[in-house]
Amino acid sequence: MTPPILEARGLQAGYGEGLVLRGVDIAVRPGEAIGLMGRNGMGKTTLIRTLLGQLPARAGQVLADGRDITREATFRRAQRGIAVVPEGRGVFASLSVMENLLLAARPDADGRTPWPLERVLTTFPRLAQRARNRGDQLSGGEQQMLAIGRALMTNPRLLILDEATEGLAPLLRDEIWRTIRTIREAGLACIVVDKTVGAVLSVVDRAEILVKGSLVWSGRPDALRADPELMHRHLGV
Amino acid sequence: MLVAGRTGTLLLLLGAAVVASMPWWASSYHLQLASTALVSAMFALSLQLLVGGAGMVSLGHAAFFGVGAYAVYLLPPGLSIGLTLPAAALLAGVAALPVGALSLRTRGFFFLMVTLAFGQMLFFLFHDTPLGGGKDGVFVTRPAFEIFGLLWEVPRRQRAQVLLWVNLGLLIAMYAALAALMRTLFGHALLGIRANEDRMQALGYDTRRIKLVAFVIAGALAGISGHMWAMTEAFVNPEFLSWHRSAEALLMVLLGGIGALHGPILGAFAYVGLGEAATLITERQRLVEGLVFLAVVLLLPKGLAGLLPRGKEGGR
Amino acid sequence: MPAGSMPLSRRSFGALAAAAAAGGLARPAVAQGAPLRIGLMLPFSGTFAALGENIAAAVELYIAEKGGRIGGRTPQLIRLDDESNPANAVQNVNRLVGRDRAEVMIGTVHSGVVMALVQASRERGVPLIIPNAGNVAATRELCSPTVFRSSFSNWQPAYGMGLALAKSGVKRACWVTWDYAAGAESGQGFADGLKAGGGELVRELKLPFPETNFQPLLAQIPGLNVDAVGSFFAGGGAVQFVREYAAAGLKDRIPLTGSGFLTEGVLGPQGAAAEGVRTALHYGDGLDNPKNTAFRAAFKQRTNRDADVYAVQGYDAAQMLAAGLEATRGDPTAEAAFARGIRSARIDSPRGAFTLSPSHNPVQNIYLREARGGENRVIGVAAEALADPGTGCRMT
Amino acid sequence: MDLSGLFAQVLNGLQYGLLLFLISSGLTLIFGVMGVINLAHGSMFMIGAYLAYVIASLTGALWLALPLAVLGGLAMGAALEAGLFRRFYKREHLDQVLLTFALILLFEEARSAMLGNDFHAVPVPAILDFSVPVTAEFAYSAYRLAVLVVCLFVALLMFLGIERTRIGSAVRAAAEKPEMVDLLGLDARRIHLLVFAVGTALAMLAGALAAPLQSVYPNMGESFLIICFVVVVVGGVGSIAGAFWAALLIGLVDTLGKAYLPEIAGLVVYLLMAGVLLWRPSGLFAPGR
Repeated sequence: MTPPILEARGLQAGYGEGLVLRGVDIAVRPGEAIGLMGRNGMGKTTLIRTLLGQLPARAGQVLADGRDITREATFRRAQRGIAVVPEGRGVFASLSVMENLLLAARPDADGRTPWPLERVLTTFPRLAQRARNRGDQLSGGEQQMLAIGRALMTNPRLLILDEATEGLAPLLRDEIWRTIRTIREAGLACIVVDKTVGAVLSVVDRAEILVKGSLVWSGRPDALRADPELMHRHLGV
Repeated sequence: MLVAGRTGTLLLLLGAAVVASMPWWASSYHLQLASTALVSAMFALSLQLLVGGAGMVSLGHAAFFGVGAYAVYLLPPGLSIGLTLPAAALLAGVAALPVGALSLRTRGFFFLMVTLAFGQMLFFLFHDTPLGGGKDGVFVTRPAFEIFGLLWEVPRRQRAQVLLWVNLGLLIAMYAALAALMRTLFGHALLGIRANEDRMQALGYDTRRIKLVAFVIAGALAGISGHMWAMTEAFVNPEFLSWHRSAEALLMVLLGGIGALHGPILGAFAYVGLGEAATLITERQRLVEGLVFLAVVLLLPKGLAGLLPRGKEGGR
Repeated sequence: MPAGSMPLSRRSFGALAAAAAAGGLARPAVAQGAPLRIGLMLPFSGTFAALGENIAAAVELYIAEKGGRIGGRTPQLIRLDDESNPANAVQNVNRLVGRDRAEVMIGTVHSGVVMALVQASRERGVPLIIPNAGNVAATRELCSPTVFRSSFSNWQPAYGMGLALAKSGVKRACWVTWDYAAGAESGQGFADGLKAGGGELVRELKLPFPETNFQPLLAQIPGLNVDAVGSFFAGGGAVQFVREYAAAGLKDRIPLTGSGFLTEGVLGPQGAAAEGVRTALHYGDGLDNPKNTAFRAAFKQRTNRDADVYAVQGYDAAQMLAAGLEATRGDPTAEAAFARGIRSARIDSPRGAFTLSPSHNPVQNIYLREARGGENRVIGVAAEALADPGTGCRMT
Repeated sequence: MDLSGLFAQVLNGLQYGLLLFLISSGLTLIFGVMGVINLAHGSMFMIGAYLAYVIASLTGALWLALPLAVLGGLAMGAALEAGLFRRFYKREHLDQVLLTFALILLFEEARSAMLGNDFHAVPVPAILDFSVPVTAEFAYSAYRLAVLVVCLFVALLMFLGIERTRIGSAVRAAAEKPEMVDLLGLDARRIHLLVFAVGTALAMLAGALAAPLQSVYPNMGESFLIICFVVVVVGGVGSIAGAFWAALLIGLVDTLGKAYLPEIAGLVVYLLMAGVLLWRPSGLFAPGR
């Protein structure tokens, strides 16, 4: 069996003197989609930041394709095919849509480009229309599409989506979820963090629930759906 | 910010006693040098309230030092120090109020640039207008001491030692006052702002106002040190307000250590001593200073205070 | 300066001086033939380093000419580099008088730094001879029995220039300078000189010291409708100003003139732009008198440099010191006699002999010079035996 | 006020402003991208000017100084970034201030040891040593006009490089959201090296260009440094366009202030800055904020 694209073993991390992650084990295999669930402040974003190397690990390991990358710089991890749509989208306001996309363009580790510009623009026709507009001239939904499209331009193997639908109108949310499904069908591995539990469960293969910095539950989406008490206790649904 | 622990306080007191005893064993030149260091220490200490207290790095602090010094020139001569010293503090504080109110609209890098620019503006005010007697500087009459209603002009031969003791007393008073201030709610709030301003705002603190109060207090204290400098040297000039002097004070603060209230005192003595030593060794004083500062920034991020026995955090 | 800001009351100064004379200060061991400690506080680094070196060299030259003894004592020169930095001036003077125990002081070039020397001289009664700095205050409201000047007051050369211009028929002139005391004091001299000759100063154009962005000032000159431009700049600022004045096409239409420092020591870099520029100063090239010829030869031989006005001022400072010491048989603390000695002396200067005015500033000829082929040739006398008015000087 | 005089003053203001732009653009990018305060940026200007002085007095060919200033600036900037500044990006502003203040002292001392402390005039190249009449009564030195043209050309190059190339968009992106640039897999260290090297080269080029206009003298970098900080604050940190327009604005305001409000000339620029801060605390062109 091929090793996971990204894996954490006994990962601990935090800010200042406080510890937020208290030993997390998680693994994403090629083509697999994981929903990272949990209430606010349970450590979802901290876990993502630590996996990406933006926050140093206090203990434990991060591995990519079986190699220890715990101390590797963020940009090198990204070059391994891990892309992220961060919370708040991270669109460059002073760059045009096209510049945002082209800045990220890079073939994958094998030199292939499954996501050339044309494909991204077909996936998000809205972006083609607004190609010359600056990032700060886009609506929230357009920015979100740009952030996802930009992540795809790096031809990743794993896409991490942190709160991809936050603050969007219901119609736009649906559109984002449709796109995520398209991306899933293309065979990309994903980690999805979102507050709309139902939608997350509809696109992922597996759900992981994070409580106070530890994973307390892991399983298939339908198993979670079947346990309202669990959903209520940990997700407030 | 650390306030020196018991051992540290004892060491500081010992140092004060050594300085106080200087008139019995040191030359008048060295008394003057010690006075210079004491006044520099006061100035650096006032800056520490901003830098170590609330994390505000100002490059315009010398402006208030200068205003305090020029207060001696602007006030009628022959007054008692009991009048001129508070007046200098008041004038410097009044100058700090609008500068602080405007500068504190910004943070970080901007704050630094803006304080620098306002400092230069005040510098030009004294440098280019007749207000301060011109760019060459002017002599001032030293304020007199008043004892039971009698003005006492210190005879020339005792002046160096009297000024040394006055400066030492003021430095100790300033240190004690700041140490007490850092233990109040206000001090805790300042340290909270230094740690995380947004959190303090979320907790309902009016952080800009707290910082403004600190800015004005620091300005007034800088004014006191400027007054004492003018009184020690009987000469004021616009260079007192220049940003080089602000940078020097920052160097003293960093040299001593931003984490400790007593840091600037150590830093000021080290700085003055270093300058004196450099003049004895080489003509290239700036070379020595530059290298020492480079070394401090690279190798001694906690400053000299990091070498003293640790005390407890004043803020917790 | 407000009257209330006078540094010391006359009375307390008098008391101090009396105390000093009575032996309150560490008195030099005159009788034992101990060396005379002369503090030379001059810029040996920084913009004015070359000036400081020439002054010091000329002082040494004079001492050497006297066989290494003046006033019956062997001088020991204590050099202290003031870097022309006013911020450190008081501390530097403390070093010189406090640590190194200088008995007399010669210094300095920078007019901000000299204030600290004047103050120390007034407070401690240590005699001071100023070999360059021309701020008028030192021999006006801050004059003192212990402070002497071997150079000039800023007012003097510019007065000469203004007078010479007015006499040559100039009715309207403007003044361009840095916005600082020396510029303003010279400007006053220029205005007074013009007025004395029947002319008028119509405008002062100033820019902050030491900026060299002259264009905004130059562009205003054509609109002023003046017959001549007077200016005070020194060093690199003077180089830049003279060249830009020519480059702006003004030189051929409106003659550029100035206080002598405009072209002093900087004719090389000014090049053709300075050709024909007239200035006034108490010294110049081609000044034909035996003393000057001898002095220039001796200075050249000793230092391998050409003497300049700064060397002359340093040399005369040493002459004045000798005059004072001779009158007191080598005791600079005998204040009244020391001052009387200098005041009554006729200083045999390379610039032409001079005496001191009651406020201790030279009463001297101001020469009119014209820049020709890299020299400031003397072409006449702009003002004869000119004394600084010494306004506000009251010696006790 | 006569119109031809005003025209000459505006020309002066533009020329001064463009020179300020060359220095400020590096300063604003270095802070915008790396978050580091570089007080020693003025020393780079000073070094460029002294380089021009040395080249001109050794070879008599001032133009040689321009490519040398650019190459030397690139090398110097890269060496400083890789050897020193890289360690200070995450340090406190105070440490950065003191590091770069120490560098000012060292650069000035090195200059003093190697070249002395004299004021030196740098001759204008013979081919440009003539004047062009711009108004009936006022002529403008050809060299000054040439500097104006060169600065405009460099500004245009900067604009094209920053606005029209992928590297340029990476720099703008890094100035705006450095962590996002990292997340896209771009090596920020290379961007930092590039920005620092180019910024330093521009400051040295400005120094070399300005040498015949300003003369060379000790501490000459400092007055430019402070006025350039004002430019950066007014323009908005990290914005090349902001630096450009603010530099022109400051150049004009300073020049016209000196010409028409001489009493408060030293203060005008600072008053302008205070006004901008009241109106827009993060500058006129703050990118993406």
